[in-house]
Amino acid sequence: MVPPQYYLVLAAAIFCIGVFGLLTRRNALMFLMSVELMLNAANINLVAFSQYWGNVTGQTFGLFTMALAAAEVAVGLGIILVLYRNFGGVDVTDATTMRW
Amino acid sequence: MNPWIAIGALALMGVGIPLGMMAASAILRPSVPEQGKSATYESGEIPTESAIGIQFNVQYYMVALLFVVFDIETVLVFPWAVIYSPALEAGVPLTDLLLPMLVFIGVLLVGLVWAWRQGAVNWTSSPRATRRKTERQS
Amino acid sequence: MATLLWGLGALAPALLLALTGLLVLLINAVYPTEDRPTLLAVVSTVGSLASLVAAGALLTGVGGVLSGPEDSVTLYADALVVDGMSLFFSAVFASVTALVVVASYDYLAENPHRAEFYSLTLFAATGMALMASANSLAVAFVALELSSLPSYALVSFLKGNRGSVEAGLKYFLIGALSSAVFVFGISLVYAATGSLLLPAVASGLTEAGAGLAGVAGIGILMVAGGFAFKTASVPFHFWAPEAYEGAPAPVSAFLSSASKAAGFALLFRVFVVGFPLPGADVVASIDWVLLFQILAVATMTLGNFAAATQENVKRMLAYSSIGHAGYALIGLAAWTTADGGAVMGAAMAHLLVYGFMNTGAFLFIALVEHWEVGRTFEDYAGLGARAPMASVAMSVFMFSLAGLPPFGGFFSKYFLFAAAVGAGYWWLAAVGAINSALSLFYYSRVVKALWFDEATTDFELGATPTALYAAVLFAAVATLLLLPGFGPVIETAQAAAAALAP
Amino acid sequence: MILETLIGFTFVAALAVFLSPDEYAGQLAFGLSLLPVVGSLYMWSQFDATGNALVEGGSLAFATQIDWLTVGGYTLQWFVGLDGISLPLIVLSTVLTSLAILSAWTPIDVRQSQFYGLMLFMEANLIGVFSALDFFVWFVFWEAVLVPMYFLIGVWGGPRREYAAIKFFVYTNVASLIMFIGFMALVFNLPVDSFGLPAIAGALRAGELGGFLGLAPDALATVAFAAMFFGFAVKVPVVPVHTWLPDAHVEAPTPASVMLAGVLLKMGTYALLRFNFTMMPDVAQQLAVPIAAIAVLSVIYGAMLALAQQDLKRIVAYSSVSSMGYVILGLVAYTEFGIGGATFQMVAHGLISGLMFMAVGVIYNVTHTRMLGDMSGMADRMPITTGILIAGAFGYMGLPLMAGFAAEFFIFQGSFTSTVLPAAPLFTAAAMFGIVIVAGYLLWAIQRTLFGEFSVETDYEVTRAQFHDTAPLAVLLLCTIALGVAPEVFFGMITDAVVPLLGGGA
Amino acid sequence: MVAVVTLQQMLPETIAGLLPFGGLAADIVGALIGAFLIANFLLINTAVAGPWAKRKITAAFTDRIAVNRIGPFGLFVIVADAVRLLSKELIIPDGADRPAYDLGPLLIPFSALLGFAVIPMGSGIQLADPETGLAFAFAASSIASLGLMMMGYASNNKYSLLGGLRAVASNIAYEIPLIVTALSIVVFTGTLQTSEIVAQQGEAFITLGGVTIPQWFAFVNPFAFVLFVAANLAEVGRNPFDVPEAPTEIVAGYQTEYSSVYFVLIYLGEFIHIFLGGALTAVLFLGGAAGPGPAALGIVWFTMKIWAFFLFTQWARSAIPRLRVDQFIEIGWKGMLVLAFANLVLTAVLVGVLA
Repeated sequence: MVPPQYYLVLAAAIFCIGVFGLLTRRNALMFLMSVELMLNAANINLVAFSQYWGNVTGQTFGLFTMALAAAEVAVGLGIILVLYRNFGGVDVTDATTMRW
Repeated sequence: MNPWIAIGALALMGVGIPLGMMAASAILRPSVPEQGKSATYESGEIPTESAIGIQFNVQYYMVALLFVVFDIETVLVFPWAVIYSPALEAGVPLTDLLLPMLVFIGVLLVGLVWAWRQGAVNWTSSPRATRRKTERQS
Repeated sequence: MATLLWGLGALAPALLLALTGLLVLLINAVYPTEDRPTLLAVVSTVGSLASLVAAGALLTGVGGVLSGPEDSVTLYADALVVDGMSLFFSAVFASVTALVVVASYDYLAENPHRAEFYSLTLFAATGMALMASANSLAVAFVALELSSLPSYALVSFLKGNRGSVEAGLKYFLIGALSSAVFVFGISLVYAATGSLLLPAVASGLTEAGAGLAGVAGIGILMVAGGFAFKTASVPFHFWAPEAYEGAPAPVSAFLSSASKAAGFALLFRVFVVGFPLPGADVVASIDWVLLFQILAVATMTLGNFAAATQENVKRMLAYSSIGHAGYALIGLAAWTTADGGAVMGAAMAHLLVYGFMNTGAFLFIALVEHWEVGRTFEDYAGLGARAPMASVAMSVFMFSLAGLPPFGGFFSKYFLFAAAVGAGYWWLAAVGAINSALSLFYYSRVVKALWFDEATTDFELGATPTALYAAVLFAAVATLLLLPGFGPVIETAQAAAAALAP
Repeated sequence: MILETLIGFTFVAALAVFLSPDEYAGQLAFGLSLLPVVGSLYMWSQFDATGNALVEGGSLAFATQIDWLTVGGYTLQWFVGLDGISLPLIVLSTVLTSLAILSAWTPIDVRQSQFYGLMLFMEANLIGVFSALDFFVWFVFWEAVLVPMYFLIGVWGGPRREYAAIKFFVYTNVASLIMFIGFMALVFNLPVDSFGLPAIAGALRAGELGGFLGLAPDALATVAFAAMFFGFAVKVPVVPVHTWLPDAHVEAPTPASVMLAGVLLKMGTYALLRFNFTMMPDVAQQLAVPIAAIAVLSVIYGAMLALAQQDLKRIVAYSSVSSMGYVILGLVAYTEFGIGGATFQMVAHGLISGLMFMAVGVIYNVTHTRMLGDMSGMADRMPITTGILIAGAFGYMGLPLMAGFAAEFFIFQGSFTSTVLPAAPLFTAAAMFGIVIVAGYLLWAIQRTLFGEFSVETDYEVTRAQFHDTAPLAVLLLCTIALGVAPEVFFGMITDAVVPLLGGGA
Repeated sequence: MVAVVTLQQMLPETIAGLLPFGGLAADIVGALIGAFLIANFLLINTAVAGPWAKRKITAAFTDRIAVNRIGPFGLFVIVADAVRLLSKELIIPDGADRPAYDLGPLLIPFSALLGFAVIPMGSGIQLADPETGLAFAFAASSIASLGLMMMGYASNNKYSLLGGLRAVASNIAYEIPLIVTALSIVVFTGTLQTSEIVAQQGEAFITLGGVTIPQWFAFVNPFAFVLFVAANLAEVGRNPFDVPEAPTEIVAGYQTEYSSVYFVLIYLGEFIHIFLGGALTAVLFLGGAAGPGPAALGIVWFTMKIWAFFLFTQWARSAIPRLRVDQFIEIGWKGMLVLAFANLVLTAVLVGVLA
């Protein structure tokens, strides 16, 4: 059986990829995808350690995480849609009517 | 043996066979590049601008959102459906098994009814159609 | 069956909110075309008030669910816990929701999507109520999202308004990021302890997940990050000014009061119950008291200094709410296993008072936006002569936020700082006091603009929006009455907080 | 219950006036403000307290004590009551408030309802300040007095009103904060379970103070005393923290400066007496010399500054700084006549300075100037006003048969015979020198403005003041003379309340 | 019951048993051979169905005589067509989004084939029997909609784009009723393991006059059966639900711009998809490979069942007019979805009350 540390490393790597994409991409959709990546990294941990500890808590929570991720995307797409309508683009740095 | 080995093998076939057919056709087929042959089909007219990035009916987006909601909900129903009868046989009281799922589906149905009445699943809302509807009601 | 219904009874505050939200949706489904403002508003208000009553009743032992604020029951395989703390916060959420709903009756005067607004607000409130009674990290995350997702939609509710959309986008981006961090932290904690139930997590940490101690530490840090977003404190605070400024003012009120309080409710419970401080038997944990001391000082100082430099009243309030998050963080920063109840209860009480005064302040902004007067201090000049009652209310809020007698804010701040001193962290109290003194400067700017300055342009206010006015005045009266009536509040809060400590 | 009724009624009256239409606000406010006057006079007639409220053995009048809330082992109470020191000040506040309201009819011509509402709101809080015996009740009222004054100056004040209002607000709030911290440092190290002032005073006088942060009890007591003294000194005010006062007075509308000089300054000295000099007599006696020095400095310096002013209002303002100096000198003397006279001076000066500001205001209403150079010979046109003004000035100078004379006589007698104050005669003599200066500048100012032949640059006919302008002046003058003729009416109960203090010292 | 119950040897194991060597190598080789056999079995079915049977059936419906020149009953037209199509020139339209344009046709047969991995075909022919068989089958079969979308988008043709969008819309609209209906069966079985599901249908349901009717879920819950078949029609995009292609509206939708081998692949994929739909119907409702006679005949019965479903689709294609797209979507969301949920809840309640 694969030792749990490997899963941790894998998850951490995916998470970092997500963070990287999040920091480098200015396209809102890319941002969403990066966030999905981070959430899935969490899912990997949850499922892997659900097997490691021998209880299904992690797997169940993984399901919930997926559901919420999808819901988040649904809301996010809605917001990005109105963003496109108002600013004519999906570049997050376009929207600067207020100063940071 | 681990079933996934076999499944992987079939996946391999699923990729290999089409690739083989492509290869065969690549050997057989001629290639006669010709002006206008590669124009996209628009009923024989000269194609207008590219099709990529044209705007289409927003209803597709609505439907997609609805799908996200209900697909997720299906994911959550799956485990319930699987353990339902085993749990019954294990002697779990029916209410504890059934009521939560009924509540869950009920909430979803409220959402669906709302979306329905808001016209999220009405494909066309052309004035003519609505007028016909009203005439039918009257 | 019995357990199920009994659980429903114990969760009445949350369930009432949820049912009201569904009811609003159904009403809108019955009348999809014409909007029924009064019907919807009345239903939503009644629902949130019912939830408030339910919370109060349970808290005082009616229904036999709880014997008092120090009692607690767990439901549904310990995933949920109903105790004094959760009910206390449920009361806060319910009252803020009621205020916001009443106020938005006028604010949304010609908005066709009234029903969506109300239902989203109520669902968000439901999520908050669940956050307050989450006893498992899974429930915590789900409830947090349930309160966040409607909030994203609410912030960008004015589809045509660029400011609102931009605010919604930024709020959503930071929110999505922080929720990802949060859930990854949870997964790490689960990796180290093998459970998501807070008590089990605590014992798991004490038994040490072998070589996974460091993992647990990182996980706890990430969870703290998620909370930092929800409570708009450093380092995930920078969405707050944008979101509060761009959002419709009632939504800003809702977020900056209820949402923040919900974040703190969960924060308190998770860290006190779930993450024991490193000690003799605890191997895998971090000294989060130190962490929150740093965060508290940074948050309150940053918030106050930034607020002092603002020209836009709404933005000033946004930064000041960051500062108040810093004050509330003292509840954890001065936590001691011996007598953490006093300081944490004081923080809870402060959040309650803050719920009224800050909501009222933002609702006054809503009133001004309704009159389309303007957003900067200059635009507020001369309002005192034109709308005396509302301006008196706003002055009350400002002085109370600054912590001056004779308003509720004075007592809540005083007891918070006094409790910090009592816990031995007198320097935290000192920093807080200095910050409050500084905050008086920018709060009094609003009062000065309202009463002293002459209007630059001769403008006329439109008709008086009754519901909005009523909400503002009610918040002001509550802020005043919370001074003489502070006794039960602080006593309940401290009893509940003390019961929380392991 | 009569105190609660009084305070509650005044709050309600404030709200009613605030909501009333501007036209009738003045009359309504005056009418409503008469009831507190009646109430306070009734309390005076029924007064039966003996001894000092904060010293064991004293009995209270009209006291109520209700538990409010209990936090962290401390019980907060609604605890009010009167003794011989607080009653005269309450009478003073009520009387002065209603007269100030009357005097506001002419000058205040915008947003009247808000103005009078604030005046009544302030009156309610003043009654609270002088009757509260629980620290938090007292502090809430104490701070709540500042808010209406802030608005009164900032909204209805003169050209530089915002500067004056904010300066006043910041000075007094910072002072309150420092005082608050000092007092908390004391309470948290005392074996008390409530914030009741008698309990705290008893514990402090019994020397049960503990150490804090490595400070020895004595050192802590000294620090706290200093902090509280500073906090109250700003309110009094004494040199060198007096600089907010002239600005506030000059910018404030006449009724507001009447209240400010007549009552608000007394809050500072009252608090000094109640907290510093009652609770920590030995510390006070250790620090007697510097305090007395500050007092004399205020007397002389204030008088000097007054001498240098051109603006009548500034003159009166600085003169009140110097008069407050007498009060502190009397307090620090720690003799029956010293403290008693100081308390009596609070009342007397309240009446007289109110009278002066009001008279100046009346003249200003007519001439729209307060500059010495701009007017002369007012006596021709406004005989009554000028007559009263002159009488008031003599009261200031301590002319016999006037309240001022009685007060200053008591103070000097007390401080001269002081045992705790080294070189008491020296300080007394120095302070007496202040009187000469007062006489000097007042006579000079009066001579320049009121006599000589009439000249004011106005484009209209200067006429006599209206009746409702001169009436309050007359009333105040009568009160002053009455107190001067028969000081016992107050001095008896004051000394009765002061004597117990002296036992506790040294 | 949730525990993994392997009723019989899987096909790869059988083959691996025949191999001279053992171990992991044997497993892998056996799996490959088994997969190859099953893939070819499906290819043959499709080859018969696509170029020949389809035409014959349509002709029969329209009272014509279709292909009858080459070979007996014109059976060799299959070969002819294959050669003809493969040797056609491949025309890539201007501005095609290249990798997507090529991947789409690959994905469709891939997804359909993959779905068969868990289908028990009787006589011990089943490639794999994981615990999550049913879920896997649905998952694999819905990869296709991704391919359709890619094709529609990458062709740079407005008809194709519309076709692709419609395809996705139809898939997502009818996938939920499909799965929810399947779940109503899972509520009976309590497992997702296909072999287990089939095995449970072997038991006797009722006996009418000496004839023992097996507990096929088509008999137990005919309502679900009807729903499932209808949703399945939409999933495989046949009349009356062939809105995505709709040759007369949007000239074959997403496949407008595809020719030569790509066209073959798409065609192949669609037919395998039909068979997969049939297979799922059989497994869930028609007792899998069960039938009279010895169990060795299972594969025959299975083939007959999936062909029956194929015939049904063809009959529908010729007999029923196509829906308008708006009717199509609205039926999906307002009709099928609600009915599917009603069915699920009803089933659960009945099972709970009866049990």
